[in-house]
Amino acid sequence: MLEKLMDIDRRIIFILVVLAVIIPTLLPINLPISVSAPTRQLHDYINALPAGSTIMLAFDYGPASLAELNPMAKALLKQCFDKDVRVIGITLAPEGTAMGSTLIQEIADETGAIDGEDYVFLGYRPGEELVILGMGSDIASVFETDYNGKPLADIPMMTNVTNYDQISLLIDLASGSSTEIWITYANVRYNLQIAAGVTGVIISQMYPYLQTGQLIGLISGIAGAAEYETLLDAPAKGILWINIESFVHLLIAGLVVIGNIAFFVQRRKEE
Amino acid sequence: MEVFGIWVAAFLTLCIYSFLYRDNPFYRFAEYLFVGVSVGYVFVLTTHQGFIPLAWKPFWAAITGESLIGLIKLIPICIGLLFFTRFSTQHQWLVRYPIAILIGAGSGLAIPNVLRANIFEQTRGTIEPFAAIHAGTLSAGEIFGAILMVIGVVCTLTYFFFSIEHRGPIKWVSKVGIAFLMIGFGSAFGNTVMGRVALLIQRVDFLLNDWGGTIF
Amino acid sequence: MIKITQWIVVCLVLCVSVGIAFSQGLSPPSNVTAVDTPNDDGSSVTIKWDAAPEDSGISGYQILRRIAGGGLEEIGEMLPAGTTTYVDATIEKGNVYAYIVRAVTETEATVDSNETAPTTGTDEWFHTGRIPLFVAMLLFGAAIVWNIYDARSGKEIFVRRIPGLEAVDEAIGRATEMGRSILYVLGLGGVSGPATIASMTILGQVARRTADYETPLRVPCRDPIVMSVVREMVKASYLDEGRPDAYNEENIFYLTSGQFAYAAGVDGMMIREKPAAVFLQGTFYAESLILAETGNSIGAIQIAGTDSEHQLPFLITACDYTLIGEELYAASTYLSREPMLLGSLKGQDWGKVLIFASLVLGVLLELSGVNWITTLLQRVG
Amino acid sequence: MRRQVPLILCFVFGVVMMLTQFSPHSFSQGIYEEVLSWALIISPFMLVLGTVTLIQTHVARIRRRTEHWQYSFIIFAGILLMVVIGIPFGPQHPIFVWLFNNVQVPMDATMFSLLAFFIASAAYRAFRARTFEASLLLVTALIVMLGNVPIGDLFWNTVLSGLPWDNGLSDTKQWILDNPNLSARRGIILGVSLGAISQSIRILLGIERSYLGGGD
Repeated sequence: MLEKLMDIDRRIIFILVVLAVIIPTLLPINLPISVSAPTRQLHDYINALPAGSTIMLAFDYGPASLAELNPMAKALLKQCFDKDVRVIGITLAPEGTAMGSTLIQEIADETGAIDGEDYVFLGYRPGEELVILGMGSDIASVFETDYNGKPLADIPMMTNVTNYDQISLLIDLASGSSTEIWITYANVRYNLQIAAGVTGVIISQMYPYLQTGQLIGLISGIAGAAEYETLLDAPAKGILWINIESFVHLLIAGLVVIGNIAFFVQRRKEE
Repeated sequence: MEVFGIWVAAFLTLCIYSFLYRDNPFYRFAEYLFVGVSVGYVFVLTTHQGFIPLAWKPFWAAITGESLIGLIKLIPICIGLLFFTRFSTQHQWLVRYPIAILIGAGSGLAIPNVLRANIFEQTRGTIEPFAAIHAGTLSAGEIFGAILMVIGVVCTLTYFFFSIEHRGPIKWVSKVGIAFLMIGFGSAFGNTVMGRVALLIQRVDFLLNDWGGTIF
Repeated sequence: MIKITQWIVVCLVLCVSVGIAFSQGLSPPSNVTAVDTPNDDGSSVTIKWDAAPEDSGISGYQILRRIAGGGLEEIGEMLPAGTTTYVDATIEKGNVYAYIVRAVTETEATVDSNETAPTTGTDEWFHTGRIPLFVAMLLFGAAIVWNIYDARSGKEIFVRRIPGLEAVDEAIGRATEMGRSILYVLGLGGVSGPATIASMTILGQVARRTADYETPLRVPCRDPIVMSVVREMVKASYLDEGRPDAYNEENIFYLTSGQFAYAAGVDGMMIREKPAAVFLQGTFYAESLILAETGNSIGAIQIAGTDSEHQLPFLITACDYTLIGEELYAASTYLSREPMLLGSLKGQDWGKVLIFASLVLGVLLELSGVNWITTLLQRVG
Repeated sequence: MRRQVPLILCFVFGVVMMLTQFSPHSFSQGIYEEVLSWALIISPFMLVLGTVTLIQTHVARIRRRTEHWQYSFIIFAGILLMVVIGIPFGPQHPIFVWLFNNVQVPMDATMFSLLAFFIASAAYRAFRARTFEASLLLVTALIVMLGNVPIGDLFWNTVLSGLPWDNGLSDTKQWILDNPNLSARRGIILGVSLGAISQSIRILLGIERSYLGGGD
């Protein structure tokens, strides 16, 4: 009986997963969300920036991570544009170019932010740490023009920005090792303040940097995006999806427990 | 065009999900198309956002004499061109020159910066709470955390100590280290599950709302 | 009469105190110095002065600068009261500058300090704040090089027991007993990846044992170059054991390059051939858990090893033994006895000892209120 | 020429870049910035090479008729599709953006969402608490998983409503991440950084030469 239960076709489990996603998608619910400290730190830091400051937002991810990082990117952009904080968008990943430019454009249209005054998207340059170090001496030495080919000298918000000294914060939206590269080459060397928004896979490894202050805040995956939307009181996909996520986590936790009960029963029998 | 795009996207999404039943030509079609399209995309981006602004423009400026300072940029451009000797069997050893420069400069930059950002900062971060303990500004819970942190770091690092046998007290220290590692990996496990499930939810959202929206 | 006297006293006290306050406000900023900013490229001068008392009525400071022989000019914005330093980063090298700090009161009255001695910006060749970093770098570099030469000179270097490696014999023995094959998966990495290289070293060792027992060793590859290298290696192992006859080239083959298609292909092999032992060694991505799950379901002994940190949690829970990160390199170093790797392994251990020492010492010193270690490790801009 | 010169180049560029990190002098900073800009110019050449190498691999596959060789044509089609539009018109061209959004994005996003299914199935059939270490890992994973979603705290606050402690699951999750997880990760960072620095030192000094490839 037990062996049969353990031997069921995995496709049956696949169907259970699909159901755990589809049913709450069709019948949305709204559970209370508690906000974690690292998310709040970043939110408060941006809130405390004086109007007219400039931050940098690095879209260091590809489409494979858009589900986790787009919601937080949108929330961050909204907060900045509402607070009159200027945003320089860049990316160290080629796939981030199309994603970043579309996303900034979308939120700018919603909030009425103006290209060149409230935000600029610089695009992509290959070389990772070389790009980071290069911008530390002079942003224009790496990005002569913005993504649309407009020289930086002709962009109003860039007239007073030459390097990291004029950037109040860098937020790295990351799905890989880019946050570590930013920390290694920009934080200690140029004293650039860094925060990160990351995918689930790399959340855990960010914590040592939070404790030392090498990261001043952290948004953790879709849960972090939901927390950020809660802080801004602007519910969007993050809150919607974390509620659906609840049911899938319950299912997977249940499967782990059942599987292990069966494992122990079986082992006892063998003994 | 927009509706057509959604249908193309939905078709490709379903092609990939067909793998859940089993490996099949639809899945393979999508997988290979994906590789091709992403390579093409990266090629276009590195050409337009890397090659042209970083190499071609200074080269052109140097050739046309627009800026004489650009002439010095001819050196790295020539070195970069050596990458293409890869396609000649006779001269392909020349490809080592640009690689050696990139790897050399990268390693030289890495040594002090990694040492500072990862070893100095992380060691300092482990010690610093004890200054606060001395000053008496930490709560009981925070003091416990600070002590736990030192124990955890020392034990974990001991586990990765390879040139002595793990016997006697060292065996126990490294056992504690592995326990810390397991808790660390467990948290990564839980967070990874959250990440993967989010991707699925986004795709179902797309199929039900965006694609479904064009049907109903 | 008494009332009038009272009034006079009050007025006098008021006058005197206002007078004192005013005269304090008018006292110029004292001890003003201007020196070249240390550890920079000579592009700035640092000006320092003593803070005025809190109740002095000063609302801010304005810095004035004179280029040798020229007139005074205001530089920068007005600085808030309480400021005691200013870095003038707008100087030009070669010029000589003198500074005046002007205190400004709430009533817009101003008073100037004495002019500082003339100063100029100079380049520094060495950043004195980074001496600890430089020393640490030299020490660690020396430890690595020393140990590599030590290992090259033939000195025996000890590598600790690695449990996952000891299970290799158990796994091969079981496969032989059951008359089943062994499946060795090298992961998705290319031929130059460190994890793939380590994995190939371990495979070479596994091949020696299987040659002795005549257990079939199946190796599906994802990369054609890896495949050709592995064929040579395994062949050499069989030759070394004197069993070239037992070597079958077709057991090492190219499967496919697609990530999940490769996983599906290996899955199919596992289900059809039911190997008694499965090795998952090398670089793995998201497909790791598909492989480990199937290996688990056919009841094989699974020995995993990877430096792909994100896949470790899944491999640890689904496999019998897992080499964690650096352990994989240590295992291959242990097997290959390559002096360069042995020496670095030992040198890195010396580095760890150094970290232990600074941790323990640092904690003890901090607890007694001495912050030498944290000062040494401090962040210097 | 073939081995010595690259080794010397690697050493010179590496040591110079390393020393510039310690010298604030305008001369050394000038060198640092110039070499940095050289490296930036050289690196896009390497990426162009990667694409050509991939094409070569697949041409070889088609010639040798290895299994599923027909799919290599799909890779070429994908590359061609992106390059034909992207190279002459640039990555901002609407058709290029359309292809990215409706072909590449859905496939990339879907590919890794497959993992949600495989994790669920492995959770049932393979993730076993067979040792003390694995048990610790799994228990942590369950706490983090449930602490990450709002239903975990809802459950805690309703079932254990008698307790004075609200949101216990997300608090515990946060404590695990902040304490034992942090120590384990810090141990790993310290170990891995020592390894990375030691490798860079070996490369600079020419002890490690694997990047030169085979041959002489």
